[in-house]
Amino acid sequence: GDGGDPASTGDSLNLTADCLHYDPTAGVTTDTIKLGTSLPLTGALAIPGTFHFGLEAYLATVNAEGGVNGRKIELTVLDDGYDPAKTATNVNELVNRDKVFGIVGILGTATALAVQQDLQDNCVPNLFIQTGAPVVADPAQTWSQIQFPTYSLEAQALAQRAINAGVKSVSIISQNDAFGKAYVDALVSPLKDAGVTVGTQVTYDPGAPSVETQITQLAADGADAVFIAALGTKCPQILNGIKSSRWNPLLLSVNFCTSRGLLGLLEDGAGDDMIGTTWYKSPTDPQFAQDGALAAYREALAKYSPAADPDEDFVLDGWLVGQLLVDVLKSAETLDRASVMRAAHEANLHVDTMLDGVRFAAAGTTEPIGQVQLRRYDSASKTFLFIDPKSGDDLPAGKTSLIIRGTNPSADVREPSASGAPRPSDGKP
Amino acid sequence: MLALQLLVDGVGKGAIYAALALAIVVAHRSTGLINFAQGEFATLSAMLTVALTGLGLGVWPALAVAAAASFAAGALIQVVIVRPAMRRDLVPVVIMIGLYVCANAIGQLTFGQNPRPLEGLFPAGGLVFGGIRVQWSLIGVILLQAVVITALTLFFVRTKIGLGFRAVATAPEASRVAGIPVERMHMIGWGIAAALGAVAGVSLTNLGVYVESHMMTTVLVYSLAAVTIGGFDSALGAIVGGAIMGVVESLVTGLVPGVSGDVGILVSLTIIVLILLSRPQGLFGRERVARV
Amino acid sequence: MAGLNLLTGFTGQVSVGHSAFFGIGAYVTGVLIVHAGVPMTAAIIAGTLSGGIAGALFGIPSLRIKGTHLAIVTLVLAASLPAVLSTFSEITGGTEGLRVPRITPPRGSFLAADQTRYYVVLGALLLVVLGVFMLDRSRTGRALRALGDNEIAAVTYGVRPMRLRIGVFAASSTITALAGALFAVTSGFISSTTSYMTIVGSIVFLTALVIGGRALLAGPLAGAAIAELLPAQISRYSPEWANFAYGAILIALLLLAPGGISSLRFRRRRSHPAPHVLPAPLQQEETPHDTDDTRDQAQPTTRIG
Amino acid sequence: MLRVERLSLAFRGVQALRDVTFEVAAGGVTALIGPNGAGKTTMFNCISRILTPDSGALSLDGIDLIGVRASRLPELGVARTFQHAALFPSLDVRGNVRIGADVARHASRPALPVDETLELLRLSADASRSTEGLPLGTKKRVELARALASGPHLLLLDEPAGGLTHEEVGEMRDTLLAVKERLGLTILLVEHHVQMVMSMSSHVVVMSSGEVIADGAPSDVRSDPRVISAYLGS
Amino acid sequence: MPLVPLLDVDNLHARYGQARVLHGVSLTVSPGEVVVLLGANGAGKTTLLRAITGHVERTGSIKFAGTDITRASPAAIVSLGLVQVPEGRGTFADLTVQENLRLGAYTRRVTAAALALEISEIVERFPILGERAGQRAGLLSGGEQQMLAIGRALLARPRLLVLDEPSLGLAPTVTRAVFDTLRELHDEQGLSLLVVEQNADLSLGIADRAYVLEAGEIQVDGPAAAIRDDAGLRRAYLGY
Ligand SMILES: Nc1ncnc2c1ncn2[C@@H]1O[C@H](COP(=O)(O)OP(=O)(O)OP(=O)(O)O)[C@@H](O)[C@H]1O
Ligand SMILES: Nc1ncnc2c1ncn2[C@@H]1O[C@H](COP(=O)(O)OP(=O)(O)OP(=O)(O)O)[C@@H](O)[C@H]1O
Ligand SMILES: CC(C)C[C@H](N)C(=O)O
Ligand SMILES: [Mg+2]
Ligand SMILES: [Mg+2]
Repeated sequence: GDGGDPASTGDSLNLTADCLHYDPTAGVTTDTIKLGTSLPLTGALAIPGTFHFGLEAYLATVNAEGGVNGRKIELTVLDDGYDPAKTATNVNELVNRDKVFGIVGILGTATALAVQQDLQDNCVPNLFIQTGAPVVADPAQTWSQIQFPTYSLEAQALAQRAINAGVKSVSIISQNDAFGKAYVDALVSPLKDAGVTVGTQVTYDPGAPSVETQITQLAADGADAVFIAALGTKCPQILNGIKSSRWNPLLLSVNFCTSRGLLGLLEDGAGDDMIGTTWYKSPTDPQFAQDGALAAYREALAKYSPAADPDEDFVLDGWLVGQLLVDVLKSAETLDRASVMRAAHEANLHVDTMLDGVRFAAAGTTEPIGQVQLRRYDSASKTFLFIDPKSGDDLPAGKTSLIIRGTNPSADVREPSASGAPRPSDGKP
Repeated sequence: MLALQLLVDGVGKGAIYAALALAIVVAHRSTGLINFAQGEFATLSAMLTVALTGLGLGVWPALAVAAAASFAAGALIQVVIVRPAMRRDLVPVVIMIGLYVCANAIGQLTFGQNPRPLEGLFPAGGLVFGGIRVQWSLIGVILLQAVVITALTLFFVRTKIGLGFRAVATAPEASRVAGIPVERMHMIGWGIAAALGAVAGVSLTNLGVYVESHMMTTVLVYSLAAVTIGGFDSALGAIVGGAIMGVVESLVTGLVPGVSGDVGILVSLTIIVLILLSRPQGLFGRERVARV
Repeated sequence: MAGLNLLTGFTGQVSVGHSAFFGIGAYVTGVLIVHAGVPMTAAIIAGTLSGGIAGALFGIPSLRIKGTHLAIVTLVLAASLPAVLSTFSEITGGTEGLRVPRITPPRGSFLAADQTRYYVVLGALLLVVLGVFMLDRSRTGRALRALGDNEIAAVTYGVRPMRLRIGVFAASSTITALAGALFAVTSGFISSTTSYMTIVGSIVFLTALVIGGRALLAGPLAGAAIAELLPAQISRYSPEWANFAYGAILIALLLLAPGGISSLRFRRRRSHPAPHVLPAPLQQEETPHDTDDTRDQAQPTTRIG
Repeated sequence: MLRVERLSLAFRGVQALRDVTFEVAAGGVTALIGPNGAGKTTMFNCISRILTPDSGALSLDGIDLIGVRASRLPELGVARTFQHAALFPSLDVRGNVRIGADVARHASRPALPVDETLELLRLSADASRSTEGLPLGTKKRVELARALASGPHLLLLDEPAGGLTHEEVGEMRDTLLAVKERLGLTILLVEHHVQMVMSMSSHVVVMSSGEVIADGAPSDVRSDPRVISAYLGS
Repeated sequence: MPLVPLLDVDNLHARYGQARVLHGVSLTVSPGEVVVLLGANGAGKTTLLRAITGHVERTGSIKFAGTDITRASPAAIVSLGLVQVPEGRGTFADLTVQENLRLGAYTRRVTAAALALEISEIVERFPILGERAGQRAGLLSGGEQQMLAIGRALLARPRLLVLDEPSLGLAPTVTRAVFDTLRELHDEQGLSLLVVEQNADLSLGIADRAYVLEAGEIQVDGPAAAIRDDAGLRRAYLGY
């Protein structure tokens, strides 16, 4: 069949105009909606890949309660081992063989890029891509949508913290790929604008066994702060290395370094006071120990994905994506691809696993989540404490102080409207 | 000063490459095969060591037990899987790729995805002289490797069985004629290599690497390169090859402006091509005999 | 589709680095189209040729470095490609990758886009297979095998190792680069993390070659199909076990049919133990990839009587 | 036809050739004999340019061979066999012989057609067999066939009769002599089968420890006391 | 002929994959006996020796010194004292001459000193091996390698030595020396021999008995002297 979508109703967005092929209701039957995803279940990025456990658990919960408008959601999960060619094969199979309605939660930048255009051409929804790389958030790609706050936002938030802390120089260690580069690009100019020297910049190969040479180079420079854009065990290696080099910079790290599993690998005292960001309720954060949303999450996970580690941030993220997805599907006018995609573009959602004040607000932007919270790692208690972006002081438990995209970050810090009293997560603003 | 510290870092890197390289050399010396799965075997051994320390064993005894278990597993795999495939040239290579994939999968299945640290074999901390830091663990690992090479060299060069291993690796047919039990030697050779893999895996954890299923993926490539530089049959060559790569890589990436750490592999490629062009058999390797 | 391998069989030397040439073919093609606006056909040709030239250049050290040593050098070469790509990420896109326009059907064609791609790739494959097949039966093919068996004796019978080695390296990398170029314009996206550009790619190529059995044309194709499709199928049902099963099946296949799949059907006299063509993963509708190859002399891993 | 002048070659510690001088006359059979390790095979390796002598001169029909690459020798009409049959196991028997024929075609010299060569050496039945696992005697014949198929002027034979029975030795000798006539060959023969040497060669050069110790007609050489003590025994 | 043979081969079949080469060969070697095996090119002589020493797929029965070795591994067979000198160069090309010789005694327990003494005895017989002691075996001349192979086999202290074309590549003087050595060992130490040798005059000269193999089957079996002296047999099977 070919494009026979009812022209978009008064919306500026004409989704189906350029479809090479448009099958509006593929994968939808009277009682099911088929969705698919491709992510690394094996290989070096298998931990982020555990994302799917949370997603599956949420969908199972919803299905048990009757599904979305009476339809159960079936999710097919394929392993791509973070190989873009494999992602392409998987997605091709999902769309052409399994006839899924849409793709949800492709994980990673290169993997997403490998399938983005194809899904665009065939007008298949490509929702909640698990990346924050600005390059994926391309306005021309109307059939896809990223989910993470962009890496630039995260980098700018950390840059802001460095500036507010009064550092004179910042060194950078980053992974030698798009992921690392996205952060570095976003970091450098705000720092320079604020008169902070950007010192030694080093990169490492994710496969290399050690990063000692890089640490030695950074330590020789001895900057006041260091920005760490790393993944996996490179994070503790870097932090341990910095500690034993007897250099004592302000540590600024990307969100991916701050999972509890990785921090558990640190040597005593390493990583102390490291600043990171977050935007959802980390399952290991003691201030959310009694949180109702997390309790529901843990309960469902134990029931539907017992193999998963409930303390893993990526698993919670999967759950969170499940919440967003169901909301989007429910808010779609009809269950056809264009309507769902349109609903995703119009979404303005807050779900209970997000921090207060964080919203998935897609209207008019390709970067739906625009808020992050800074936090500090306390190595003695092995926990994170939310901090005030300006002063760097710890915030009282339950309180957030978000950094919001789009405005000069140094000025634009606002107290969230509510704390402790989550707003209902509804589909319409 | 910076250069000296980078040198020490390079030696550390080299020790990582050398650890696995030693196991590769032993397997080659006794069976004539390059075992592509050696790295994954070492990973499994390291995982086993972690599991054993989890049971309350000290790290040294755990290593000893893991090495013994690895010996048995290596020998068993040789008998059951590798031996039947030895006859045709490329088949063993792919068999070993199969082993690689399986071993990696077993690691993921049994150990899970979460990296884990292993308690050090050597005291924490290190020496500082003139501002240069040297970790005790690096010194310890290098001493451990020195012991291993000495033992291996004595074994291969001085003992009758060692001579038998060399014979079997280079000329299995002639070995049979001379009454050397070729199959058993291959089996033992793989066992020893696997046991050394356990030592390699645990050495790595002492050099800052965490135990996880892909800990050896890249190390294997570097170790193979180290073995190539040193010569496939020389334990000393493995160490020297590893050290050359580690040190040159560290100095080049640390001191040459514009060359950053992520292109270490290119530096290694250049080194090995240059070395092999002048000595095609590797620094400590012997050329194969060919005459008509 | 498939790429091909000349060398393994002919000259017996294993190159585990052909993903590098695959990558060169793919990137030269992709970069020319994207950044220089070169027409697709010209870009494919340029990509293919540059792979060949790179192969020839790399063939020069191979004159001196042989056997397992060369195999490992090619392995390290393969491992270096991603680093090179990310070093020049301005034009290559690095891990972010490069989106390449894909082959589209000519105006008025009755074929759908993916069918067009499929037939283009299939056509190229057939040409290459034919070429390799003819080479194998030619004087050059004989010379290559002789060189692989016994260099000294071959030289005595007029075989010129230098020319042949470089030539064969160039030819095999040209074919591999062609596969890369076609991959770029059929898959539409290339990135330094794409497995065919990494060592994994080299391994897949080699595996396809061996499981298929080198001796027969059909073998490598079947091998490619199995190496590629089997894991995908298992992965669907049990992703965690897929890799294990893949490795185990690989081992089992080789133990049961050491001559490759093709040997299960045909019992060939041992007169042609060596081979040639090589395969590549056969993937879903369109995509091509691959190849590998190898060559040269004597026991790649050693063994001398 | 072939002149060897004061050729010397030392390997580490072993003087394999020392001032070796002799000539091979066109159209004849010259035998090169001597004790084990005398340097006969080494001499062959120098002529076929696998080895380069340390000093001395080598010329073929006036062409200086020292400057010629090994792979060009077949074009000049030099073919050889190897003491330990050096066949190509990845080719069948016919393929091995065709390698020789490829050279002949290239040099556009008259040569025996492949099939005829196979026939002549009783290899037709084994033509499509792998050379691996051939009996020793058969390997020797394949070696010879490969060399003959290349249409040589000068044929260097390194122990062609090794491992053959009496009958087979005689047969090989007859074959060689017949082909020699037909193609106008010159033969340089290394062989320990004294009977074969004496019965087919026109000229014998005897080497020992890298040096020529006798050079002359078979009957003279045979009775030379130095040859008897170094090689033939009583 | 004593009642209990040292080697007793009965109805032996051997094949390489699909190719059957031996079709029910029976043969014996008594203690202290020298037996020669003759036959044309391709008759299966090498195959027979390799089958006896465990290097080829085989069925039937092979007993050595009372032990059934039909299924024994080559290594086990060597340690029983049944040692082979293979056809062609069976040396360890990459190891030195000295190491090759040491490997000859691999299956025996001897002290280093005793082994050194034995090696020096071998070197006395083949002085060139002494001169080339440190050279790698693959670089030796053809004849030198053959001497090395024989020397190495002797160091295994065999009870039955099986030789496949021992004179291959040897100069006439050396061939004679080898046969003299064999006879000497036979006479002094009661070494038994099973020899495949194309030089029929020479081999029949030292042999007690001979077998003629043709197309994988034994055609003639008898005292060596009888075969040598029977012109008809000679012409039919030996070609002269
Ligand atoms: N590449 C080499 N390195 C060292 N020594 C060598 C080499 N090649 C030959 N030799 C030595 O040179 C001498 C001559 O060897 P060559 O093979 O020419 O002898 P030959 O006359 O052919 O003997 P045979 O009749 O036994 O074949 C031998 O002593 C041998 O050990
Ligand atoms: N490895 C092998 N594979 C296949 N066939 C083989 C193999 N070895 C020997 N044969 C075959 O077995 C038969 C007997 O060969 P064998 O080598 O035993 O003969 P032989 O009597 O020793 O001959 P020669 O005197 O020439 O050495 C021959 O037809 C040969 O082709
Ligand atoms: C950890 C992953 C979710 C990030 C990924 N490497 C990316 O490219 O965005
Ligand atoms: Mg010789
Ligand atoms: Mg024989």
